[in-house]
Formats: sequence, C-alpha cells, structure tokens
Amino acid sequence: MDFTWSAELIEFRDELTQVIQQWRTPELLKEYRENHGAAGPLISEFQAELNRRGWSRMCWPEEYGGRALNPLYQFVYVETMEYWGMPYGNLTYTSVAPALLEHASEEQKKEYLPGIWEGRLRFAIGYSEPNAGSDLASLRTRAVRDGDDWIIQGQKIWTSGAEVATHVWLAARTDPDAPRHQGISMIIVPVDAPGVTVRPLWTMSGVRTNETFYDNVRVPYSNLVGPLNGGWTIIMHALNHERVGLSTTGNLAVHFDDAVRYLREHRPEALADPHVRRRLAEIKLELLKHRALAIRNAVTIAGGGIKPQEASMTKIHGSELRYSLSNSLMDLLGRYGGLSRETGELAPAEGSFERTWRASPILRFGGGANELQRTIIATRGLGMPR
Amino acid sequence: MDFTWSAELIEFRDELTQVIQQWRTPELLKEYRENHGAAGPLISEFQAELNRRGWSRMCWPEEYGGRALNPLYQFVYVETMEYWGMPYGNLTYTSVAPALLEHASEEQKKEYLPGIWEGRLRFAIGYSEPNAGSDLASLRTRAVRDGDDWIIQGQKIWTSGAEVATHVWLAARTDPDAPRHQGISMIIVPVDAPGVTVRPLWTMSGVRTNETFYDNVRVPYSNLVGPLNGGWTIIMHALNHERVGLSTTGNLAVHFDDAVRYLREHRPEALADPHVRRRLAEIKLELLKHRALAIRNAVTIAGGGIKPQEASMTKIHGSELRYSLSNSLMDLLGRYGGLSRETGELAPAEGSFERTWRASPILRFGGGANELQRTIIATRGLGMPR
Amino acid sequence: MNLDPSETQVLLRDTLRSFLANELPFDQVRACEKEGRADAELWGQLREHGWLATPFPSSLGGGGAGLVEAGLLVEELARRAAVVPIVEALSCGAALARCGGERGAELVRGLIEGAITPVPAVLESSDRFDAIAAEAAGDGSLRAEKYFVDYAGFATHHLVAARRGGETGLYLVDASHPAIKVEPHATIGRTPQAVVRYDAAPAERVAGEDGYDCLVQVARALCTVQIVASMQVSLDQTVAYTSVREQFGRPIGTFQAVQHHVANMATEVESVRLLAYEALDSLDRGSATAERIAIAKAAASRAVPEVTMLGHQLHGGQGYIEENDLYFFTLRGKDRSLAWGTADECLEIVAREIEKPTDWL
Amino acid sequence: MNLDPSETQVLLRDTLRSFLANELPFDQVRACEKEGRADAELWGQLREHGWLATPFPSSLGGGGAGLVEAGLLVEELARRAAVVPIVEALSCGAALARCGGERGAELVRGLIEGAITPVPAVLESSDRFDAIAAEAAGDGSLRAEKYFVDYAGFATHHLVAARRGGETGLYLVDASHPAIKVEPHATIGRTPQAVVRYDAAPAERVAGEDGYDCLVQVARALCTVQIVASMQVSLDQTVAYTSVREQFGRPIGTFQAVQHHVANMATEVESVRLLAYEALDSLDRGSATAERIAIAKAAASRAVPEVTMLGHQLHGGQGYIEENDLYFFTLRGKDRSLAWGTADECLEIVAREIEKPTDWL
Repeated sequence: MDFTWSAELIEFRDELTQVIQQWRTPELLKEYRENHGAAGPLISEFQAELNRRGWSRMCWPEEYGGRALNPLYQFVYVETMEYWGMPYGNLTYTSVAPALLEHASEEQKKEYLPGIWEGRLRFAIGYSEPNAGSDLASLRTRAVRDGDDWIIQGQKIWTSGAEVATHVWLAARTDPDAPRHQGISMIIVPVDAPGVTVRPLWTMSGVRTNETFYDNVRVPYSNLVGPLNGGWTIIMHALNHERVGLSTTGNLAVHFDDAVRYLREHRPEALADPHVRRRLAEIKLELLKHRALAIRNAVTIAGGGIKPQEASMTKIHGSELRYSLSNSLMDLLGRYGGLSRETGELAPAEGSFERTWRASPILRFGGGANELQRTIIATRGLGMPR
Repeated sequence: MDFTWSAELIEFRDELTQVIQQWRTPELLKEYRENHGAAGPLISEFQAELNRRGWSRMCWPEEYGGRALNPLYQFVYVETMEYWGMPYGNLTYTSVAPALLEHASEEQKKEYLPGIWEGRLRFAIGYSEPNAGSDLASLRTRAVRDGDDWIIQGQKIWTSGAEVATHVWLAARTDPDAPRHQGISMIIVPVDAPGVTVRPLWTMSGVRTNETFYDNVRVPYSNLVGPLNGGWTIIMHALNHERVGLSTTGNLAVHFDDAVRYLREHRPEALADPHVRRRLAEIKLELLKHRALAIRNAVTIAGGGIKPQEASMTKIHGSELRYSLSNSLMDLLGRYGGLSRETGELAPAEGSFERTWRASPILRFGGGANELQRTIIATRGLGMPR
Repeated sequence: MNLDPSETQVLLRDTLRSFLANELPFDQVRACEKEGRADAELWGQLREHGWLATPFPSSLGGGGAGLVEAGLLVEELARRAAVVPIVEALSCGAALARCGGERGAELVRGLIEGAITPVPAVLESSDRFDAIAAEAAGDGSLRAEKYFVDYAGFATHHLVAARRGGETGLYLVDASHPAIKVEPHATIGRTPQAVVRYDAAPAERVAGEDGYDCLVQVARALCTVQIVASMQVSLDQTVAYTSVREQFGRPIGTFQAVQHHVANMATEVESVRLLAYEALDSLDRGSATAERIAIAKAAASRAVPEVTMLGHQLHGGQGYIEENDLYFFTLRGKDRSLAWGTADECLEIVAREIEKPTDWL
Repeated sequence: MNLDPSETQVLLRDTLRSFLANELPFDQVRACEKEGRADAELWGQLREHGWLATPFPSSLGGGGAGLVEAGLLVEELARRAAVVPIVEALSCGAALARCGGERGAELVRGLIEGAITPVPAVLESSDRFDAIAAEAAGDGSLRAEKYFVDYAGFATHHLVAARRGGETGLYLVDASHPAIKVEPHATIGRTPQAVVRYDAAPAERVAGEDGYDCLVQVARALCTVQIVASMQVSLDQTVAYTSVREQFGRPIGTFQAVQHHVANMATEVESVRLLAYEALDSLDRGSATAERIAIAKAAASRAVPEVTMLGHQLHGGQGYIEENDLYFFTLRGKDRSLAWGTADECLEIVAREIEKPTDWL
C-alpha cells in the first residue's frame, strides 16, 4: 500500500496551480459564469495555454495527440480545475471524450477529438427524456435509417449546455422491437441541424438547463458511435466516467477553505467559537472520507479497471456531502448564510454556500439517482440477490 | 388545540409518583431484575398496593372491575412506571389485556382478567417463529381440533418471559388451506401444559429470551380467543397497543436525567463543557420530538381510534432514539461510558446507558421491523400505492 | 389534551385556504420574487377580510382568538408562499398588545384597521439576539444599523430593538422618514429583506424588555409554523408526484426506497408540527418558556432542509426547475430556518438550562 | 498511490487468516469473555509463528515490515474477536523501537522473543490524554492510578505514562511487583480491562515525550483498524444472512430497503478502511500528523455503532442472541470507538488546527 502521490504528479499539480493563478482573474470567472460554459475570449486563451502545455489531452493515446499519461494525471487535472472553479471542458472532457476514445471509429476520433481538446467542440448530453429519468432504458426518441442518414424524432430533457453546445451526444432508440436495453444507439447530433429546438428551463440553482426537441432531424448515418443498438454499454461506460468528474473533492473542499477564510477575515469571533470549530472539523472529516472514496475510484480506473460500486459510493457520498456541507456552512453563518451573491459584499464567499445548497438536489437524482447507486453497490458490489 | 394535561391527570401522576417513591427500593429493583418480570414478594406487595388504589385496571370497563377512566390515564400510568423502571405487568398489561377486553368471550374475561390485574397471571407472547419474523403471517405452528381440545404442534421464538410466565398468548395456524392471513387463530396455552418446553436464549443485552416448543400440547378448545381463523386482526390490534408501551418517553428520558445527575455529581467539569451541554440539548430535542409523537398516538387511541401510522412513527422514532440516545451518552462519557454495571461504582448510572445501548437493536426489528413500519406510514398513512 | 384544531379553528383555516387557492396563483408569487417586492394586493385583502385582526383581543377590535389561530393563518399563507409580512406584523402586534400599554393598544388598532404595517428591526451586524447594541438617545432619536430586516421597504413602521439605560426596548420609527435608508438584500428566500440605517430617526419607545422578549418569542414560534408549512407542502407534493410518476413500469411511489423516504419526511413533519403548535398554545396560556420555543424552532430548522431535499430527490428533475412550485418551499424553508434563531442559536438556549429539571409527561 | 496490499502483504494476511480460521473457534473467544481473561494460548502461538515480530526492524530481530503490516495483523485478529493485547503490545513496541534508544531496542527484542508482554497504562480518572498527572519520582518509583488499562492483568509489564520535570514520558513497570494492584472492570467490549494502582512501584524511564506521542498515535491508528474489522465482519455477515434469509417468499436481501442499508454500511467501511490504512502508511513514512490520525479514528468511531446496528436491524432476532457471532463485533466495535480517543476527543484535535491549510489532493 502506498497512499502518497508521486513527485511527478505533485510537480504537475503545482505547475497547473501556478498557471491557474495567472489566468484566474475576476474577468475570466465572470465570462465563465455568464457564458454558461461557452468559450468566450478569455476562456479560449486559457484553453490555448492548457493545450500549449499539452495538458488537455495528456492521458489520451499518442495516436490522438496524447501523451498516454497515467489517468491519475487526469484525476489531478480535474480535481485542481474543480477546486479553482476553472473551465476545462467539463462533461465533454470527462464523459464524452473517454466514450469516443473507447467506442468511436477512427474517422470519428479524427473528426471530433481535436475539436474537443482545442475547446472548439462542446457536447451536451442527450440521455434523459420526460418519461425516462432514472429508468433511462425506457427512452423513446427514435432514430430511423433513411439511406445514408438518420432521421430523428423525439424530445430530450436536462440537455444542459445545449444553448452553447456544438453537438448533442444523443441516445436514441434504433430498434423498437428489441428488449429495451438492446435497441439503443449513440448518435452525434449537431445542435444547428435543422429541426433541433432548444427551450430553456431555469432551475432553482439559477443555472439554465434545456429541453431539446428533435423534429425530423436528419444527420449522416456515420454519426452513429459504436455498434448499432449497442448504445447502452456506451452510456453506462460514460456515466461511470462522468461520476468521477461530478464527484471531485476539489469543488467541495473549496467551500471549506472559503469558509475558514471568510470567518477569519470577517467574523473572527465566530471562528473562535468552539461549536463553529467543531462543525468545521466535522465537515473536514467528511471531506477526507470523500477524498478517500474518490481516490479509490480513480486509482481503480487508472489501473485499467472500473468497479461500478466505487463510482457509486463516490457519487452518493459526494452528492450528499454537497448538500450537508453547504447546509452546515449556511447554518454556522446564521442569517449571513442566507444571503445570495446579488446582495454584494455582505454575502459570505460571494454567496457560494447558498448557491451550492440550491444546486445540491441535482446530483442526488441526476447522473443515476442515489437510490439506483445504492442498488448497484448492493448487487454488483456485494453480490446481493436481485 | 390544547396541549396541556388536565389537573386530574397531573394529580394522578403525582400520587402515583409518590407511591412509587415509597416502594422503589434497591431491594425491589433487584428483585425485578433478577426475577425477569416474575412477581417476587416485594413486587407482589407493590402490585397489591396498586390494586388497592384501583390503578391496575382503572381504564377497564366497570363490568370487569375497572373505572372506565379515559385511556390517557393508562398512558400516564405506563409513562410514569417506565420512567421509574417499575413493574406494572408490562406487555401483559399493555398488549394482552386490551386484546382480551376487545376480543375474548365473557367466560374468558372472567377467567383471565382478574389474574392479570392482580399480577397472578403473566403472559408471554407467542407470535414469532424461526421462519416467521417480519413476515409473521407465514407462521407454521399448527393447532388442530380434537374433540373439545386443541392439539398444538410447533415452535416459537422470542417467547420472552416464558420462563416466568403462566401462559403463552399463542398465534397458531388453524386453517392451513386458507390464504395465509386468514388461517390464524389466537389460543391461550398454559406454560405448564405437558409438551411445552422452554429453552433459554441469551441475548447481547444480557436479558434472556426463549425458544418454546409445543409437542402435541393439548389445551381446551375454549382457549381459543376471538373467532376461529380470526387471529390476524387480533394480533394487529395487540401490536398497535404494544407499540404504545414499547415507545414511552419515560424509559428514554430517565437516561437523560440520569446523565445530567451523574455529570453534576461526578464530573462537573464535563457538564461545564459546551460540547457536552450541546449534545445534551440535542438529546433533549429528540426526546421532546418523541414525546410529541407518543402523546399524539395516545390521544388518538384515547379518542377511540387508532391510526397505524401514528403508532408506527412513535415506534420508529422511539427505537432509533433508544440507540442514538444511549450511543451519545456513552460517547460523551468517554471510556467511562463503556463500563458495565458489573464494574461497580465507577460505572455511570449503574451502567444503564451501556446496557440500553446493547438492548437497542431489539425494538428496531422487533414488534414489526422499522422497515415495515415505514411502509405502513407510506401506504396506510399517506395513501401511497402498494 | 386535544391536539386537533377546534371546529372554529378548522373553519378559519379552511376559509383562508380556499380564499388563497382562488386568489393567489403561484405566478403572483413568482412576480413578487422577480420584482423583489411584497404582495401589497394580498396584504390589503387579508386586512379587509379581517384576518389580521384574528389573534387580537376583541377590546382592541380584534377577533378575540389567540396565537394558535395566528399560527393557522401563518401556515396557510406559507403553504401558498405568500409574500406578505404576516409573521412580522403579527409578532409586532402581539408584543404591542401584551406589553405596549395604551399606546400599544392604539397601534394594534392601527394595524387591524390598516393605518400601519409594522415590522420588527432587531438584528445588527453581530447577528445575535442577545447583543443588541443600538442606542436610543434620550432626545427620542435613534441611530442604528439593522440587518436582515424582513419587509423593511414595505412596512409603514419599524419596531426597532434598541437600548436605553441598559434596557433593551422596542422603539417605533416611521419608515417613511428621510433619516432612514433601506438597502435591499438578495436572499435564498427571495422575500424582501434589507439592511436599514437609521440616522437620527425620530423613535418612540413603545415597550420595554418584556416587549422585546415577547416579540422574539412570538416571531420565533410563528416562524416555526412557516417552516412546518414548507415541509408539509413538500411532503404533499412528493406523495402526489411519486404516486403517479412511473419508472420501470410502475409508480415510483411503490418502491420501498421511495416509501421510506416519504415516511421519514412525514415523521419529521408530524413531530415538528406538534412542537410548533404546542409552543403557540403555551404562549396563549402564559406558560411558555424560551426553552420550549427554542426547541420547536431548532427541531424545525434542522428538519426542513432534510425534508425538502428528500422532496427534491424524489421529484428528480421535475422538482428542480422553477416552473414547478416545489422550489418555493425549499428556499423559503431554508430561509426561515435561519430566521429568528438558527438551530444552533436555539440549542444554545436549551444548553444553557440543561440542568433545570424537565417534566417529561 | 497504490491502495491495495502488496503480494507480500496479501500473503501475510491470508496466512494469518487461515491460521485463525483453523485455530481460533469463536467458542474459545466466548470462554475468554466468560472467564474475563486473555487468550494466553493464542498469544503464545502468535509469538511462536513470528507474527509479533512482523512490524519491527530486522536489526531487532523483527520482520522488517511496518505498521501497515501491523494493521493487517490487527485486522485479522479483530475479525476473529481474538482476546489478545495485539494493539497494546505492538504500540508499546513501536514507541520503544522508535523513541526508546538502546534500552527500547532491548525491550522490543524481549517482546519478540516472548520475554515480555508490555501494555500501555495511560489514562487516569480524568480520561484525558492531555492531562496525565502521574508523577514519576526521582528515586525511580511511581505512584499512580491508571484507569481503563487494557490487558493489565495479562501483561508482564506496563508502559506507564507519567510526568517528571514537566515532561510526560513512558515508564516501564514490572506488572508482577507487589506494589501494583489490578482491579478489573467489566466493559461493553468484554475484554480484560482494569484500574491499576501503583503504590511506589519501581519504574524505569524508557522514553520521553516523543515516545508517549508515538505510543498514542500508533495505538490510535491500530485501534482504528480494529474498528474497521468489526464493521467489515458485520457487513459480511449481513450480506450473507440477508442473501439467504427468506421472508415474504423471497430473500430479504432482494428488498430495496435492505439493499440500501447494506450499501450504506459498505460505503462507511470502505471510506474508513482507506483512512485507517492511510494513517498507518503515513506513520511508516514519517509523514503522519496527529490531525489525520485523529480524523481516521473519529470517522471509525462514528461509523462503527451505526454500521453494526444496521447489521443487527437486518439480522433481526438471529443476530441478537449470543449464540450468533455477530455481537462480538458490535460490542468490540463500540468499545474500541471509546478507546484511544472518542470521536469527540479526536474532532477536538482537528478543530484545534482548523485554520491550518489543507492539501486536499
């Protein structure tokens, strides 16, 4: 057993952190916030810097321009970016790119991967439908072959980022007669294809998501990724990878550090209160438990395997901690804890605890509801009967 | 709305408390502990005193010697007895007696009720079997009619108190061909009937329970209580009443009071610790939540109704609080918290927190597992689909 | 011991409930949230129908009922997420009626008749009820900075907690006076709130320490009922949604995991509701203790985020978008959990008296 | 970063596991519990097979492995509920080897060879690690009252924490000396424990403050592993039982409520196990901090009663009787959660340093 990071990884992290410090200006953060993930001028420049240093595809195979580094580099990369709240491609990078690397044809890889690492291509995820949430396999969006094209008809929901995406990573039913898990295929749909409509849905977190409608949308047959009717496996693979990105310690731990800093600077008397310190200690304990699970999962993936129960444990713990952490921090800040960013200076840490609290439902039901994750742990992890 | 007790009830409680104070000697408590509920000389005298004051059947109808008092008197009676840890008939009083009053024939009431209120008759409950725990309706112990007798064959488990009981309140299958809930009857079986064997099972709480075996046990047919094959309703009725007795605030709250007293007398520096006080405040909060649920349930029953979801909420909350309360008290006492009664004076409150902690599993699965109770709340209380 | 509302109480509740169901569509609430304003129209209707008079003595023109009835009103309004200063005005009224003497009585009449809408201005930058530092000068003028003042801009008057000669009292300030500056906050609850600066504003002493205590206790207890309402609606909507939403070929409400979450929600709502109304009942009977009110508020403040988050977990994405009404109760619930004493502050009150004997019956 | 045991570590673990499966029936544990004694026979076997030597430097006759390996041994023994002072002796050994100089090395050799079995005697009536009051006199004699001394009666020597000249150090006392009185406790863990009174017992100073710190940190980390073992067995037994126990016509392990309880148990075990071994690894690497070890212990101490109680809930009555082996792990787990620092004490250590920057990677 060895619970330490190699010197190379630490060096990489330190260099990355330094670069982030140079680029992490209020202007860039504002651009990131207001563009909802689209690359404005500052983010594009930052992305170019990351590319110049060879970081945005460092773990990809060499034939796709990567350096085939140990996937722990990607873990460190995502953790560090998430801690500092910096853009790095996010789900396109942690979920779609690994799926393409694993399942796409050579032509597709050449077509899409460069755009991803350069930050030109952004994918929105098109899995869920109004009647296919946790029960994803019941999805009804149809894709029918018509010569060299697919014709797509249907509706997706929670297509977050579709308003700034270039493509939708779409799961469609291609064999309605097959058992439900066996008739699904993955198809790449350009957002600007005729017949695609994006309707905004505003969430209680303040973040926009979308419904997307597909009305006889025609895309080339060659946009099929992986085998015909083999989409379910690809989705599960992508979801397991996604859970890594959704469950970083960094984007939780930054709240802890922000809270300690805020208390020290603005309310030192509260930081001296033994109850406040104890509460912070409890949060730290939970963060380190989460870190242990996240690293466990990453190390397994880096070793070439994937244990669904580890991804599930990390996802459950992370999503519940996102709530309990922000809830505790709000409580210990009292009425200050309820102030939103729009209040201005009075809001602690720019209202980030309050904002995270409002956003905390989504990971509990999204990306596979926590109830499903618990069942995965019991049945796939512990071999309990179904 | 009126959240106050009537002056009469408070007066009754005060008088009862006074009587308890006179009788609650170390000798009586020792007798109670060592006799496992059987009436030794001191307990018999105490029981006689309760009877002389007309308390042990005060809520029963007048034709059975009762005073037909509002059932809240019984609630106050049981709460007070449980707080002081005094014997009062316990399950025989809170579960079997109400079932007899509701379902037994006149002859049976005359035969059993006086013995119960005088403390001569003690019932052990014979519901569970090795393969019929939460799934009580799958019980297999058979009773077959043979002329004027029943012949009983089977095995029960968790027949607590059978070693000192006079009777078993037995659920037996009397129609093996009926749907499982409809072929069960209630039969009273004297423990000294030939063919009854009692085998001790020692539990981790230190308390004994038993397996009981019924090998061609012959009892009069007239020992059937209620309609033939109508046992399931009687069991459910009795279980709902039992939950009241199992979920008193008193037997939990006494730990809180004991802890405060112990800390004040033996470890004042700990009682001055803000963390300790906060922890105690949290316990008090949970106790008062429990009190609210317990009173809610009692008031409904006193009003002549029963809402299964209220009994279930009280039972879940009480059984989980029994654990969390004793767990917290042990923790805040540090290593002292782990000392058992046998250690002697060094053990806080005679080791009662540690002992309750060890006993805390039973109510979580016993009397209808908490999982079943939650389903009752959802389906019967909130009308959710089955 | 009778834990159900009386017939009169049921009538009161049902009348208001059906009035609100007809007159207060949730989009009216959305409009208030968006514009950062109170619902002046609804407030006028509440007054016209006499609901604001309900808990006050008939001698003052009130309905002659008590704080339990006030709680029922507050609960109904909170079930519709109404943006009106009901808790604020009624707790000012209760403090004035009980501890304000003749002048207090006059003001309560003004509240009932519509002449004034008073709201409390209590907390300062310290965010502590036991650290009021504002000083009311002998010449009747007040310099203070009050934080987290709910409905500050909507109210006609502020009942400001301030000290004179070592005693904290309540001082009435005309909110339209130019010496007052109101700077709005944006909060998770999305109801109007502000920092208010009183720069030598004319201030009239209308109650002493007992008035201040009464104000805080009544507001805390009524705020607890607001929380109960948030939990109740979240529970009701969740039961309704999971009973019809199908996944895996059946209503998700048939899954054990879902049923058990809902059962946990229901148990919390039930126990906290009882504590909340017990607190109000004790205030009506004059047997209230700060400790018991604090326990009710602490229990509610802890329960509401758990309950509403379970509601979201079971609603999935449907409950997460603002087109659904669920979020009102989640956000209001959390906001109210911080108002009038967080769970921590309330537990502190309980901890202080932890050695005092308890009557567990 | 490699979170799995190496091949050598797996071999070590599996060898001991199969040895114990063969040689240590649970009824042998029951006999020890009943008679309030340690398992002398097993202790002898462990020494003979060289397991006690494992974590010590080869220069001292040890196996040349580290505390991670010690943790694996401790875990296996705890999985069988063995009644031996493995944590006590190994943490004494670690403190002596690291901070005891030549004399310490000699004593470690004695431990390995079977000449001595040392156990720590640390806590006093204050029950606080930071309030050691026992004074070691200049003449080499010790007067002290030590509480909660595990295996006090079984050990040949006590390593007593005591002060001289303001510094807390470790003092070796021959347990057979007549100036020592051992009064057994009965505890929830049912392993031997006692109050020990040293009435001017001859005491030899064998380590200073660093030795005392080392003793506490190593014992705390190893105790954390004992807790992990309790949770693991409870989980394993629960999975096995619920997979075959049928109710309502199917294995109860097919019910969602049961599966989700088990999933929660497993997540706790997994995360605490990682923290526990990370703590041991950091001790081996010399990068340990009191804070991280405290976090591991606090996490374990909080988790174990929850996990084991869920185990009981899912076992029903079967797990509640002492004929079943489940109770060993429930009771030992709780006992160990109180030993070497409760969750509260450990969180206090974390709270003290809460402002220190954390490397979250």
